[in-house]
Amino acid sequence: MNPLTGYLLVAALLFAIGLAGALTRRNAILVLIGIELMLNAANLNLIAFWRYGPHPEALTGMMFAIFSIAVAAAEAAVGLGLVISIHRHAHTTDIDQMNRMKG
Amino acid sequence: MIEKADQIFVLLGHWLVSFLPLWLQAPALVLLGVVCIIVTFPALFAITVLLERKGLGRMQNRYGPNRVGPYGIFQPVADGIKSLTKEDIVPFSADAVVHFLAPVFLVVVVFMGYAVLPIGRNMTLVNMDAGILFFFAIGASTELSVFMAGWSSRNKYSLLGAMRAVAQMISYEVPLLMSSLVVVMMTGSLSPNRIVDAQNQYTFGLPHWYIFTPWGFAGFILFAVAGMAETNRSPFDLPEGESELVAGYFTEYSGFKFALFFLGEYVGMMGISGLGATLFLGGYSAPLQVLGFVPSWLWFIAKIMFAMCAFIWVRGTLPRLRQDQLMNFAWKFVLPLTLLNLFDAALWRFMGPGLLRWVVCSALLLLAYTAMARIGMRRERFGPRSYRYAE
Amino acid sequence: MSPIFYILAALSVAGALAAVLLKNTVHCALALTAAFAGLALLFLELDAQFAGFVQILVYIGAVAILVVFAILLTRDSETPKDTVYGHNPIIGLVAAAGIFAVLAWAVLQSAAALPHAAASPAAVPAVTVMDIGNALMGRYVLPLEIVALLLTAALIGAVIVAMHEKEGAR
Amino acid sequence: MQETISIAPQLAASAIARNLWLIPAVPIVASGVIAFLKQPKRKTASALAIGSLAFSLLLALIAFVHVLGGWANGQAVRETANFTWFQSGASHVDLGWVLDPLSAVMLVMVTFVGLLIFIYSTGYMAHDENYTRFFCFLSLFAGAMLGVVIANSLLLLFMCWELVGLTSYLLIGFWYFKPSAAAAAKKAFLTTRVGDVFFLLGIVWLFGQTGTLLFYNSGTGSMEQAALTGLLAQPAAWGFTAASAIGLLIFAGAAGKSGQFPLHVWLPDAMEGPTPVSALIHAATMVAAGVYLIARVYPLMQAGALTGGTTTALTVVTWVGAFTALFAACIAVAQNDIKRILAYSTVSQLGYMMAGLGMGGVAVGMFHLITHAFFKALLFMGAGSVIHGCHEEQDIRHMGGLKSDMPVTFLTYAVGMLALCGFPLVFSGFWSKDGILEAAQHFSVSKVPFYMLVFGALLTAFYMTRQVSYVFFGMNRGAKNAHESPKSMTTPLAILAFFAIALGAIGTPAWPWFRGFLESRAVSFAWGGFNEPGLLALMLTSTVVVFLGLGLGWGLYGGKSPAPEAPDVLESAMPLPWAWLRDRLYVDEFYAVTVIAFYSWWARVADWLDRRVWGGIVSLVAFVFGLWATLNRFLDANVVDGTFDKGCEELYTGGGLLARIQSGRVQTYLRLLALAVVVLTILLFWSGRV
Repeated sequence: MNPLTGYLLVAALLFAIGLAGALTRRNAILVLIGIELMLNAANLNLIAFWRYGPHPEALTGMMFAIFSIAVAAAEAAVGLGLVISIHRHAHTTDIDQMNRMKG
Repeated sequence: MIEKADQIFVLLGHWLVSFLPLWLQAPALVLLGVVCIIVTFPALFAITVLLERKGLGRMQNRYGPNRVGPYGIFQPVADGIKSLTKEDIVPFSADAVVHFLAPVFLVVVVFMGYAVLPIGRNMTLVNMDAGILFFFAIGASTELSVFMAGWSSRNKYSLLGAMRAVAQMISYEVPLLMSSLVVVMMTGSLSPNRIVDAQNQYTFGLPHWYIFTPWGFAGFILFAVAGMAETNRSPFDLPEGESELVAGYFTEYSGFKFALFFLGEYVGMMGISGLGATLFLGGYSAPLQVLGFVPSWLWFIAKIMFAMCAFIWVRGTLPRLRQDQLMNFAWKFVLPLTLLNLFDAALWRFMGPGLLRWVVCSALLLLAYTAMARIGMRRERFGPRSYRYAE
Repeated sequence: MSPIFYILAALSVAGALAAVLLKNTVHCALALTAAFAGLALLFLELDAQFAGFVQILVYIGAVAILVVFAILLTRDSETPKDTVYGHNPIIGLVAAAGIFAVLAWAVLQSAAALPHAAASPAAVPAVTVMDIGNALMGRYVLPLEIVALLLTAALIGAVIVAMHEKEGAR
Repeated sequence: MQETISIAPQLAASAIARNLWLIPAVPIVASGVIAFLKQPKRKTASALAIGSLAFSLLLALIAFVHVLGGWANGQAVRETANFTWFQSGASHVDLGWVLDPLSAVMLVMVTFVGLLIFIYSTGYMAHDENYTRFFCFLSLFAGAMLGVVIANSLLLLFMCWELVGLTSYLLIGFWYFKPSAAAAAKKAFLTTRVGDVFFLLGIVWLFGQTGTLLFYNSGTGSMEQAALTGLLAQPAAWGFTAASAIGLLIFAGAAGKSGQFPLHVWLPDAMEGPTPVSALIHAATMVAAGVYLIARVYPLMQAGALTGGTTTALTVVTWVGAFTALFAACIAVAQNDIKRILAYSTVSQLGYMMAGLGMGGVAVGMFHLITHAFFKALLFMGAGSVIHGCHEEQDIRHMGGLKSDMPVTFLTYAVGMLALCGFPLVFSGFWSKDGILEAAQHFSVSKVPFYMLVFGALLTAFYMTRQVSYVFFGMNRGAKNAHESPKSMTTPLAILAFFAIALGAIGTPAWPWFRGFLESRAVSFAWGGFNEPGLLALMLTSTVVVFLGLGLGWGLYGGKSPAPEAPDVLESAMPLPWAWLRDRLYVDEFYAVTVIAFYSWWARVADWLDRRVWGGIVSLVAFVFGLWATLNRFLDANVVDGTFDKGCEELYTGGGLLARIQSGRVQTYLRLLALAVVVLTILLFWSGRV
């Protein structure tokens, strides 16, 4: 089994764990944590493909990962900002109670 | 001879390692380097502590510790023994795991920082291409340990102190990075060795240290200020503000963990000053060409000790800043100046040799400094005191 | 498959699992940082040095702290009273398992087609920061500018969103 | 003996010709004014009526003198004044009036007799409270009659003809509160209307053929040679030429108005009206209108006749005239109402005129018309004063011995009776009837009409003596205090009596002035006129016939005045035919059985048709539409709305389902997303693989 599949499997596992966290946890912040994990899994995938891909010198994989990290950081910041403001208004971070957008 | 003196440790290392099988030599060498660092820098820590207490005493017109050994020389030993033997109390409600992990994580992280610093000529533990980046990455994770400490002790004061510390460290990390960025931009590389080599030339005996350039000098000042804030020292030592928060985030620590925190703090200080030396003061290069004979690592340690004295000196003189002043100072004064400094360096870079660029760059910086100070830092009128009761 | 890979993989997976399953949110956050560290080391393992350090600097340095801050500010630090999991979590788990099964199956199916590892280890030149800088300034200057814009916007947005309303709750 | 009238070129219309329209206009305007007068304004009403008619008489005399003048210096006067009534596209309809000997004579006769009757009716109607309304109708009638006379266009003639019909209806039904009067008026109006329908058909046909309705229009008139030749060339149905067919149609109209055989039934019933009305309408004017119409249209009727020969139209006229004369005379014998006897005698005399026209030409017919107008008006007014005197008693069996009570009436009535019977030499009736008989003698088609007319003359003398003896001789069987009528009634009687005698002079064979005048030929007095072959013999026979009638009458009824209830002498002699005659030969009943029955049947059929068939169709259509509407509603409600509502419901429930998914819980969304990805990728791979 060549290393790439290994990395891909680990990335998939991480992604699944992150997804499970996002889908099951009640606390908004933990959902964000889940999302961060999923993003990281994606970055791992990127770099794995870059490393074992046909054109490592093209740096695309790594570049992509770096940009993705930057964006993920921004996303995390905004997400947590939102959670905090929701908390200030609704005094809760429990996702189930944040259903003001109910149809 | 001079060469030998300079490279004494390198040769010693190689010699020791040569006994080992070939494939093992490389790791062994690294291991050896780690041991050396772990030994020397705590020793320096002990000296600095003593120096600090004696210096502060002198500054406050009193003798420092002079009971233990002649002129209190063995005071650090006494402290060490005291912290080792003291009972390590862990509050009941504290989160044991995190409580224990915090100091350990701090010390580990801080020491990892040294892997990158070029202590002497080809005496950098890991000659990494993105050394500076590694150092800052590691530096960034110290905040986490501070937070772990503060939170795990389940103590309102420690939590408050941790929050303040983390906030302060985060807000000063950016200026720290930006000021060091100037040097990286000018030398064109992130690796400390390249930076030191870039500063290692001498004209008429004077070294090409970056500190002797307008942007370099400004960068150094800003780096120093950010460094102090980063290590919660001197005017920025709000987290341990004895008067209000007892001991800040390590209130609940006692015994050896407390010592570890103390160690972590001072080693962090030395790391920051080492980096400062590498970036602005030419790392292990001699101040004067003439003094070239002195081994490189000596110069490095001398610069670190000089920085330590500066820390102690600043601690003794400047009063503590209030939290909002601290924040304002960071975001509204230091950060803009560093950005301007970047611009200034660029200007310097493209104006070619000659006096003109000296005048322009320094004028620009001075002007910016006075303008910012005049406008930004004007003392606000004290509004009526407003009380906000906890919800 | 080098042993180091296994160790690091185990570390990051364990960290991730802990981050998801632990009861105390702060512990989750810390577990998360462990997972981030594991991933950073994996990156280094994949010779993506710059990416690894950026990962450490950004995630462990900033995001973890941010998460912890958020936890503290929203007073979630106490262990929650009732179940940690949301509304019937099984579906979530099932969905996640489904996704993992599909991904794994896809990866295993296409294992043969992937470029063989043997050929490439030597080919990877030491990627120096210089190359990355050139790439950033050359080929990826547009994404760089966009990310810069994005970050500023996120910065301002986050501040505004979380800013404490002066004239009371609007 | 008939010569075609030479049509002299019209001179430029003289002044009197141009304002000829004033003659009918003045009485009509007078009637309009009277119509607005209030009922008590009796004096002004009668003054207006009489004044307007006097003015018309004056104008008529001027016109007569003008024509006489023209005739005197040798050229036939025919002046027309035409104008275009309205123009529609290419065709235009012209109206106009004409002044020629025929119309001049009629004008004078109508205005003069009308004036006398107006004066007479002031006395007669004195007690009636609707006096003003009576005079309004009278002057309207006079105006309409004068309009008919002067009309140069068949259309204008027809319009005045209808106006005359209307006024006759109004006058007959004057005492509308009497049901019999109202019924009689309606009957008169309807029967004349039947005739008018044919008349209108004739007009339209004529207009269709000749393109104009003007009689004389400087060469292009319908009665002038150009149009006539066109009409002759046109073949009509059943072998008639267009000319004769149109002539017959017009004759049908005339028959209706003049009470000829099939359409005479309304005339005896018209006696319901006041006596001056009967006198005016049924003696002098209205009935004369029919004869005047035939005279006016004579060139058309006569077109195509070989010299001395006759056309089919004229033969038809002759036969109808002769038969009506005989028929009416027989019925008159068995009547007991004084006015009804006179009515039948009028019908029979009209038959004589038609026969005269048919056989002898315009002059013969017209001369008898003029003389008859005078003595018949005299007889009717005499009867009126008798009725007035006997306090509205009309049945002759309740009268008798009035000779001494009403001497003037008796004398004038006797003169009238003798003129009517045709007492030889002295009275005008003799000469005019003699002319007709002479024409009948020479009638080429057959001798029968001659014998019918002679027998008619016998019967006329007989029933007139019967009537006179019943009324004036014998004992007085009715009310005792019969009184003589006032001056205003007796003077017109005297005047008319004088004319009944005097008029004979202008028509004698010795001095045929009237024929000359009409045909604008020079006339000179010559006894030679009498030695025409067979003329003297004819005069002898007619005198014998008259004396025979008188003798028989006096023999059976003279001075006997039987009791009112007693059966008539003739009735006891021949009861069955007497009963037939008394019941007017069941003509009315016959009509009732046939025409009216047919009409009522036809009405019922039409009603049934309308109600069942049309109604049925309409209700069917309604039903179909109703069905369609309900179907529509059903479709609309169930299909369209149904589907729409069902669709909405589905959407709603679907929406509900989907809404439940939007539970606001972020994680549900994520889970769905994940599941979708899983499913999608499986599908992708599965499809990819396959």
